[in-house]
Amino acid sequence: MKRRTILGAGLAAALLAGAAPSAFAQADKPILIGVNTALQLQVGRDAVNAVKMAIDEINEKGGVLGRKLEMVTADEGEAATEGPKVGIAAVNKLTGDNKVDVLIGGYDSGVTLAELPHISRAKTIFLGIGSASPAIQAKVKENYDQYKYIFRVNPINSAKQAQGLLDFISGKLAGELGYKKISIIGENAKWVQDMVPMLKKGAIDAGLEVPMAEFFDPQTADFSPIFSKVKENGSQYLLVILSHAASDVFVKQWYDAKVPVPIGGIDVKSQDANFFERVGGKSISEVTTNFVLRAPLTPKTVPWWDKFVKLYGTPPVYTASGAYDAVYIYKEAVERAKTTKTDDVIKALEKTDYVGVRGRVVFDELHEVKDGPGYVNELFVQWQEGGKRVVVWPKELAAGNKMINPPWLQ
Amino acid sequence: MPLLEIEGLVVHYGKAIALEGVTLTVEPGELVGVLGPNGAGKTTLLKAVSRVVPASGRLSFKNRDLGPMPAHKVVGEGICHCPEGRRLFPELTVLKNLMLGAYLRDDKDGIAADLERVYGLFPVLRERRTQQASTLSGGEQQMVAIGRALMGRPSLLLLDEPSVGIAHRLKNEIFRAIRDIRDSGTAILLVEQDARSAMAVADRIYVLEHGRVTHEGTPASLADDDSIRQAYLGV
Amino acid sequence: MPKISKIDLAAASIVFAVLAAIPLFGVTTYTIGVLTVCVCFAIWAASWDFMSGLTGRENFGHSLFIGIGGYTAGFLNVEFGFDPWWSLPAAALTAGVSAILIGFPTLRLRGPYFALAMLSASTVMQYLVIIFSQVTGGQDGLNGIFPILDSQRDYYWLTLFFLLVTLMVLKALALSPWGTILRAIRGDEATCQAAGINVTFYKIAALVISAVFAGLGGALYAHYQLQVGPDLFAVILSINIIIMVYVGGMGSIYGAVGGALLLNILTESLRAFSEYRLWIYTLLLMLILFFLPNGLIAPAWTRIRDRLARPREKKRQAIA
Amino acid sequence: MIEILVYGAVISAIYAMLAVGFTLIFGVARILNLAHGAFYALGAYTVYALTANLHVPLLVAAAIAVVGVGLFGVAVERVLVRPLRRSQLAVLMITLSVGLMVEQVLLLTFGSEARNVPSMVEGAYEILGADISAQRLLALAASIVILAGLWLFMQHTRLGSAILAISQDAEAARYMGIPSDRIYSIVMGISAGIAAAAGVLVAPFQTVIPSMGLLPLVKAFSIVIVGGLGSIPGSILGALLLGYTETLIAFEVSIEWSQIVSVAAVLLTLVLRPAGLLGKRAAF
Amino acid sequence: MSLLEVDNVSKRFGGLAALKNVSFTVEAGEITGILGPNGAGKTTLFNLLSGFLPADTGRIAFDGQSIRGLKPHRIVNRGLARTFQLTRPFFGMTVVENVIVGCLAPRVRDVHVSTERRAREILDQVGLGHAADALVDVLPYGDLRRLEIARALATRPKLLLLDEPFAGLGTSEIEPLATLIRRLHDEEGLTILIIEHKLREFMQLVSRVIAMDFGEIIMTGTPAETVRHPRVIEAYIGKAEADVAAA
Repeated sequence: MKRRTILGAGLAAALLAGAAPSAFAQADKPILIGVNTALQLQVGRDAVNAVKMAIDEINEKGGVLGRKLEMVTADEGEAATEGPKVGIAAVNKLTGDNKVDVLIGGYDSGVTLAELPHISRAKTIFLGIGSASPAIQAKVKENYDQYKYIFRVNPINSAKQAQGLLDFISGKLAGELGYKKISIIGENAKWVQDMVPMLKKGAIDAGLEVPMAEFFDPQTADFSPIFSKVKENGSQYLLVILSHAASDVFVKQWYDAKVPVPIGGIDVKSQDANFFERVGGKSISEVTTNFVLRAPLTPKTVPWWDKFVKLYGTPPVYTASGAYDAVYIYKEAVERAKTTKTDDVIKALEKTDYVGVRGRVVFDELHEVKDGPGYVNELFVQWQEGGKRVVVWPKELAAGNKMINPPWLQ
Repeated sequence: MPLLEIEGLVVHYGKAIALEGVTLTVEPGELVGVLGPNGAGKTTLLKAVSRVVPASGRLSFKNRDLGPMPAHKVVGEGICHCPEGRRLFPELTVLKNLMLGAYLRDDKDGIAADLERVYGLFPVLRERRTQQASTLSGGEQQMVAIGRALMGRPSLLLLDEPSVGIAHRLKNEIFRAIRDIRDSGTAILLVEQDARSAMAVADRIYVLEHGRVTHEGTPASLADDDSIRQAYLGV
Repeated sequence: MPKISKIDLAAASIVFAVLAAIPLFGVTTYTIGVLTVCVCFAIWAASWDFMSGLTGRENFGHSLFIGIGGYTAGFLNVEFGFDPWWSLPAAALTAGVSAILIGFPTLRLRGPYFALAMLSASTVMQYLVIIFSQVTGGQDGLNGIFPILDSQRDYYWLTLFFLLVTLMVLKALALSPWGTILRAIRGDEATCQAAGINVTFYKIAALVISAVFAGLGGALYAHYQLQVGPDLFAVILSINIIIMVYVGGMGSIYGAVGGALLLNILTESLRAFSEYRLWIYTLLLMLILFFLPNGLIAPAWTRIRDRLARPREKKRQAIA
Repeated sequence: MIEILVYGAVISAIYAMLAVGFTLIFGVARILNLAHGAFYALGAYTVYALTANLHVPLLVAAAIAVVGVGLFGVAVERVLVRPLRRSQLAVLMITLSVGLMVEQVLLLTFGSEARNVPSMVEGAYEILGADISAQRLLALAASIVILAGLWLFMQHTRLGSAILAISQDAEAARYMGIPSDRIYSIVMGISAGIAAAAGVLVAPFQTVIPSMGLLPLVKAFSIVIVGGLGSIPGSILGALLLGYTETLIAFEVSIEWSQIVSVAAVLLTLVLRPAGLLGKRAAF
Repeated sequence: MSLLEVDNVSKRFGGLAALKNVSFTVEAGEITGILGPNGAGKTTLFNLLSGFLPADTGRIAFDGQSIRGLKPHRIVNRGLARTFQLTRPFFGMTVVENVIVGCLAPRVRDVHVSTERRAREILDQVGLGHAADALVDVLPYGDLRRLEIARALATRPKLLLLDEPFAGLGTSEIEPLATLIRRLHDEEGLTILIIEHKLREFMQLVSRVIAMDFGEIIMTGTPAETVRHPRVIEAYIGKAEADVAAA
């Protein structure tokens, strides 16, 4: 009997709460930020830490619309072993159970793609900070009403990265350095499989010879056949694209065998600030794309970087900058919309013009972060002596920095 | 005092009864033959003594109870088993097969002496010592098997069907060696289907039938008896 | 011949009624989603147990059929734009056909050799799917599969319905002469032949039936996830299913379902431990494997059933 | 051509080290040890932890790693495998979960990022026109030494003979008074130690991440199936075969296809010759 | 026409000739025994007849049709069933289920007759009716031997091959089983070919003996003739060598 009364009372209260004007009911409730990411991985931990850092800063200054921000995390699991199952459950939990106001996260493109229909079904805003596949934002174009919730703050999508890469090939490699022959390799991931033929064509159009354009399995443990072939075919540069594969194996084996061909491209692990140290300095002269490093890209960059290192003891990996910016972008949008109502916030987000730690963030019609001069930039950064990172391309940002060769080629 | 005393030994293989209460003794230095048709439980008897199959009943050796001992301890007590079908380690050399018989021993000189003794019994093994066991003829393999068991310097040697599948010439040699082993003071419990050969060498004989001892006595006392014929052919 | 007892039936009905009723109690889509995944795993585990638990041939490549089912759904839907309902029969069919093809060369093998052959077959498929990314979507898989039903709750009921169908069919087969023969094959193949049974036929047929339901489950899963990826062919998926059956208790089919529900719910409920989630899961698993070598669900149920049945037996005896 | 020869040799040598231990414990104790890859990973991580955190000299760290992982192998056999040995599937499952456990512990202790184990020797050599790093040559040489050492141990010690004896006829070994349980533990230790040695040698030029044990396990398994479960010469032959096939395909076709080779080889072997190339029996 | 005709059948295992040009016939209604020491090739012969091993050469005809090269289950469905020397029941199943498997052979499967009822009848026939619902795992060994026969009978054979039906039985269990076998022959008119080592019972059971040694048939005759045949005695008791005997 008693239990039924309590149940009844609870039900009535719930109904009342639901019926009351939402603004009134939510006035003192915190705004919930759900972070869906791979919690066991560094990319995930840094993302969580960066969100926490941003939230603490905002809450210290009084929150958003008088409400505090709060974070809930949910593990996306290990894509390689668990597939997208855990990721889908994670967004369902955050949207269904925690009823978060916004999702920030994503790391593996496959998992993110799989999560999209579930995110859109939950009508929750998603600010992507890790996955690079253009297929994600393409959904917004395909079906705006269904996928308008999806934004990408970070990184620049892989197709645009490929554009940057092409620019690097024709401008730097073929242009400034006068190379005639390059080889291209990439791991067996969808976005790379799409990108490599495009790069090959672009390189040939730029007057280069491309004797080799191959894929390898992300689990490849021995790259020596590739190095051997590259050396044999007389390439002057080896362009590499890898994100899930073992970057450290790649550079270690390259360095140890003193492969007489310099390397560079998109190497996601090599984007980490401590990568040079992790591989014992063997990434010397490797060039990789990057979006943030401890340099005055904007006035916010260096202070943010230093504070992160101070708080968490490690330099931030690429998801951290995106996650940090994403919180502020959302905050600003809410403030402009003066509500957390999804549709209004989306409208506000679309008008975002925010200078973050990586550059100026503006979304295009696909809700994709705009790149290029004046926006977020794809930087070509080279590891030089002592683990120093030097921007070598685009030209206007390289500021005359010299691109070095590996020690055995000098 | 008997060397080996078995009383009321019962063995089951799952549900099959192999031994239904066997009682027998072996005196020191005695060669005891166990005869009986296929499936009578002869091999099981030996396996029960070397504790390779679990058994109930009393099993004592040199007045010590074998019941609670694991198989490898029994070898240490001085019971070495030369199993049915020889069971050599096929890819090891003859010498290694022999040396494995002395696995539990540490007396280098003693081992060397016993190796000489085995070579003395079976001179052909000295020539074959570096050959893989599987390349030997059946008779030679049997010699290795007996020699291997002897390398444990047993006070009781369990011999299971040493004559199966062996050419007549070698069979003679093996039985001569068995007698020599007995003469040098090692007691032997010999299980055989070849009744005549066994009776020619044994001091005493037990006849096993359906897991029970049906007859026992000296070879002479059993030779004229129809009981052997009974046990074997049922007529 | 073992009959399904009234207690078994009653328990099964209660479990299904509870499962079916859960969405009515105001749970979120998250819970429904988790349950949908649970039910898909239950279908896979039950179909694994039918073949492997009954015939004693541990199939370490069950994911082959799941993946084939899932990708069939994906291709029909994404590439050819078929109505999603077609996925279900088509997935069952392709999985069944693939079982015939793979069964002939592999079912001669015993023990770990069969296990490994199936494992390799599924891994080869996984690699091929990744390499031929132009057709298969590679690592990212096929995205944009349509839901069969718009409401997640209705879809959950649909999968639950198919679990019920799966269980009824598999259990009916297991209790029929078929099951007797399959269990006999597990006991001793030679004796089976000596009893005039065409062992090869029954082994292949068992694999086909197992594959049909695995494929169906794969399609249901695909239409829940709205995506398929090469992870559906992964060895780890097969192994997870085996672990579920093992924890449930092999050869009973309902135990497999119980194991699948239990472990899936366990994985989800360990979310609170964030990065320690898998560590705790593995630890629990080790404890179960070590201390309950016969599994958890089926032996536990047998014990409960005996306890429930005992008073009645006593009564019957008293009357007699 | 020369490159294929040299690189193939290095890969084959490492594969052989992994496969020999795996096949040994199976041949002797009929244990299909799915924790084999975990031993490999533990070897690499032990060296990393000792050198990077405690600044132990590299060679000392390597020795500690091999011995320590060997002892861990003994413990796994004693505590977890022995009570379950009657059921093949139970052994499979428990060793699998040991493997998963080790991975999780490494992940929680060291994080997901790849760790750097310094090379034991620096530099590179040109052999017949192929550049090859000194560490790889060291791995090649060391694995030959280890395998030769194992061979000598098996051929010339009493314990080695006992191990061979058990693998050839376990029951006959009992008649010799060979205590099989103790031998199983020892063999598990040896097997784990060799796997750890492979991890230690390979770590400097390959990746050191928590899941690093998976691929070597798959390779060892494949090689052993191709060579014949339980056969040591078979596993060495299998290692050469697989190592060279992979290298050949990587050079002549594309490295993309080289990973599929091992699994496809397993499937073909099982279908065409289930006992493997040098295996004696197909069922047990 | 004989029920079973074996003509010049040989089988080698590697270098070992397990059977050398074996020829014999079995007439309908006979109980024929096969006798020989270990390794004589008796079980190999059974394996060839029942299709578990392929014959290298020769002809095996059953009921006038060649059965050489047929799969075991096909041979069973022609009406030739066997038992195994080591009982191989289906563990984890009940006794009646074990027999049902035999009743499910295509040869006897009949949708109109309950296989279970037939199985129970057969169990009654072999004296196992009381244990029908027990798990085979708890059955005493003697009953397992009966079960082995029951399962073979379930396939309604014309010719039954019994491989050492008394092996592993205690003294008290042999006689009733021998009676059962004789009764099956007398009442059902079953033709039986039997291998056995328990010779006393064996000799009383069979009407004709085929004696084998080293893969060859050394003689055929009545039981009385057999035990007096010098080669049988030599094969069984062994030939004492002069020098050993003299010692």
